[in-house]
Amino acid sequence: MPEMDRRSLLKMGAAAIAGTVIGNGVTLYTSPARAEEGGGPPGAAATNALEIPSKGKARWGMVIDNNKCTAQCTACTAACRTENNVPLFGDERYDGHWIRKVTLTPERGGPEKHLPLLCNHCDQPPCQHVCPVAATFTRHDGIVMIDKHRCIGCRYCMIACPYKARTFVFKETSEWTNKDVPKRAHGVVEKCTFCAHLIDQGKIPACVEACNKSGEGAMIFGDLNNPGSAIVKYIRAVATKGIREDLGLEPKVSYTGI
Amino acid sequence: MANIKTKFTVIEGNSAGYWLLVAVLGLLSLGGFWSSYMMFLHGHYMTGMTNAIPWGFPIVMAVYLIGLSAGSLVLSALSSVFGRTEFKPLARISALLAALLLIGALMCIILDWGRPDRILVPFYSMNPRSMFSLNGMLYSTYIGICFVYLWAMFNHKEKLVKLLGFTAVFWAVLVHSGTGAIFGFVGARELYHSPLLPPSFIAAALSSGTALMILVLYATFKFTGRQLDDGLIRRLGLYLAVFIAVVAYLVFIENVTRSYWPGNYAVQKFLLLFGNKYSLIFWIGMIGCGLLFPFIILANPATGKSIGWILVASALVVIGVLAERYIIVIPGQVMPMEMFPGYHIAGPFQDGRMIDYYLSPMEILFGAGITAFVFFLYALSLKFFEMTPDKAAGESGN
Amino acid sequence: MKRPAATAAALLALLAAPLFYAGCGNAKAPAPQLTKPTNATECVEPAATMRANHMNLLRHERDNIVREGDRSRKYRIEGCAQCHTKRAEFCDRCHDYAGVKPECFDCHYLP
Amino acid sequence: MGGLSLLSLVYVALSYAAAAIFVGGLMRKLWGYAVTPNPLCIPTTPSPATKGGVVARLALNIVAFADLFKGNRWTWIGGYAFHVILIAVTVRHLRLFIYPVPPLLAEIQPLALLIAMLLPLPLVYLLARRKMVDRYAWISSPADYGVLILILLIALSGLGLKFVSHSDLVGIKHFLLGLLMFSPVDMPAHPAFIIHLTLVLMLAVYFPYSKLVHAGGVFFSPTRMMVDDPRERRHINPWAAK
Repeated sequence: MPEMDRRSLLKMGAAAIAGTVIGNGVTLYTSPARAEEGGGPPGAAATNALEIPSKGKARWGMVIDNNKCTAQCTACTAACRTENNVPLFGDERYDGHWIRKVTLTPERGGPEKHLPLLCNHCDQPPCQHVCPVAATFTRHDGIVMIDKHRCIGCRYCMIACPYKARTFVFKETSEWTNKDVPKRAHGVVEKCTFCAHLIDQGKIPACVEACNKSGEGAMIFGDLNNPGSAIVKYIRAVATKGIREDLGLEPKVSYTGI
Repeated sequence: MANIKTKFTVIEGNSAGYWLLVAVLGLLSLGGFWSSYMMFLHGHYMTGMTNAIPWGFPIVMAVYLIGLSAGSLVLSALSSVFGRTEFKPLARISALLAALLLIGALMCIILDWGRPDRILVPFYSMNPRSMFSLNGMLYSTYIGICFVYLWAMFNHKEKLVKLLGFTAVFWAVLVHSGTGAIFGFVGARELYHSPLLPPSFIAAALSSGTALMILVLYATFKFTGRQLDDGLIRRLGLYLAVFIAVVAYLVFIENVTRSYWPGNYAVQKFLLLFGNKYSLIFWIGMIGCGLLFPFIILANPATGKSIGWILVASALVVIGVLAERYIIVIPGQVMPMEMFPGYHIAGPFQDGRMIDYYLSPMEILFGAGITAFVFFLYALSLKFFEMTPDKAAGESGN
Repeated sequence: MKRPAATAAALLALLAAPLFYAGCGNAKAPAPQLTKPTNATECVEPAATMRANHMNLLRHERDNIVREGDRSRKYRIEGCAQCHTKRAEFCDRCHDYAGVKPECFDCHYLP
Repeated sequence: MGGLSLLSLVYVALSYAAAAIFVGGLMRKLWGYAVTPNPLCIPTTPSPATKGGVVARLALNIVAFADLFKGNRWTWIGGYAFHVILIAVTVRHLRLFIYPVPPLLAEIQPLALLIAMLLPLPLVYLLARRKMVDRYAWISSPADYGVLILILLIALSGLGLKFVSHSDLVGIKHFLLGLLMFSPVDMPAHPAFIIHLTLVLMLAVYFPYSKLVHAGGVFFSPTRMMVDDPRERRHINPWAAK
């Protein structure tokens, strides 16, 4: 199929860009996990296949080792845009962001940190709490999703989300980059789905796949309920922290090194 | 309590001035509908809203109109519930205005949706935990109560009027607490999260509603050449002064609470001192026009008794409360959310920066259009229904 | 009423206008012409059911797909595309005929 | 029409019969109004003194139901809402009778649906008005209720077709176009559609004999149609003038 060719081509392009980055990338800290496992990136242990437990048993989560994440690498964001048709209008006021790279500069001085931000798929999602029409819901596997067939575009969820994880479709978007996945009409709110359509097929999210393949291997995705999964092993070995855990929303995305 | 018979009639409504007013209001409302249709057709990039400021002027207007509505209705109910018969002449006008203003507010909210064509979705898929859907129910029942209340007044069902008047006051308090809760219950944003928002919404509703009622009453009576007792306006002015004081107290407490905690210095500095245009709107619009100047005017014996000055104070309050609504809705979004304490954050999604909100012509037309539509319906209702008393006189006048 | 006969004639003409518009019975009633798929002879349900109910089937199943993540469902818009490869020669024909504008294709890709 | 099923044959015949009765009956009724002599000049005062004024008043009556508005506002609200919603219902149905569908007509369907689906509300209101207000209950005959109930049933069966049991819309349009072009085709044998169509045909047959002819009668009402100028111009009865 021609669209498949285009997709793999895009991914190859992303890989080529990331390849040059790896050469210049400076790893500021040695990750404890890396030391423990003898230098092999823990993310690489994960294959692109997922073990899908029976319904209601899984609780998908993500750990991002931002010691590995470098400034220039955009593998995850590019892969996400391609996979999910996330629109880029060239106007930062309206661009959609399902996953975005940010730079953290410590106010008291020190090295900069780079990390991707995405929907944290909270166990207690305030966006779902405030949605008047129950368009936002939590799937049986813990993924917080928006039913765009039902969203009325009131944008209350964007007000309630403390992570700025949601964007509104301000304009009509252009063509599909991935025709297997729907794009969206203007007037609805959208956000990261953990690539639920891929998970249902037993694949890992596009950003994680891209990070493993052409990025730094900084993202680990897996089942938080499965004690044998790479992500649970990692969390047990390394101190991780969610963003704004003080709000008590119990995010399923956590970071090391912030 | 002496039963004062008030005769309600329709207004003449045949003068060129009346038809000019109706035509101007009608055209403005068409402009409002056009702008909302454009937003629906092309998307919200036509407005000043962005991904960082998802709620713009339409929400400000919705909250503002709800406030005016609740205030008007409470005044209307004063006559039936608390037996203040001197307010009976206002009962119909203010109940009508309350219903129309809430219809306007509901239109502001719904036409501001990204998908107003999905108006039926809330009827079959509803999340009862959402403050928005709870308010939706409160608003629609409130409009219903207003109309039944009007019907009861028209048909002189005194017992029902009393019961409905009581229900209406209770409901207006609920409606306003609910509206405040839309913002106050959001834990993610420092400038929203406050249990004081519901009561301060009620207080601001009463002050702005009373002020609007003074202006509308005066205008209605003046234009139709009817006799309006000065005592009534003065009494309303007195109420207005009391309501302003309550608002001022709540605003004071809220800001002092926030300012006292060192962790909030950055937020409060932004809002009160260095937020440039927002501080300006806060001090001149909200505090100056909404609270300080009108209170000085009303409390000063020299000006507080003068009808002209009371009208000036009312106009100031009506503007000032709009500024207050703006200050509640907008700066809470402009202020960046603190995701990583101790770090400065930079990223492609306008991260870590103050995002300015610019009022677009589209939104101004939208807000003005819906407001005009409310008064368009008001002007027509006065012509067709026996809303307006022959004369409105206070106790002394009878 | 000055000229009742003329008025009656005018009213009659007004009522009969659709008939003239339709060509006075000389033509057959137009019906949409569909290009049938070549890779299959039967749809997932009998054609009559699909004609009347395809939108309900899709709408019902989309909740299962979106909310439960159950992508094995029988009725999926992606499933339609496997046989009906040209939207303009199948879906659009009837939708245009009946003046129906579905929103599906704003987001879902169907060639 | 050899290839038609029995059901379609029956309904094609019924449809043409109903259309003939509807048009013929209405013509006869209006013809009767038209030729009935007006022996006296009886405009109700105040009435417009010029022809233009009469036209303006008639227009206001048709567009806004002005006389009913002046007479009884509560009845006006129900009646006016009903007729405005009827316009939306017409817009919803017009696409089934016109081929090809004009783009604008297709574009406004969702909006028209939102309005059209409110049709039962004013009908229930008008029914309740007749039943619950003593004065109206006194003067209401079974026919008054009957016609409201009939229209309510049509509305409900139509909404049922839209929201509960969907029928083959393309088949319906094909059938209707066939009727219009006198080359009938089979109708979709869908119970909800058969019920809806039957009720509509009943209304069409009953219409010319009901008070619903007020739609045409408004043009023939002497007190409304006459110019208030008996002093300026002598009124001569058409048959007396001969």
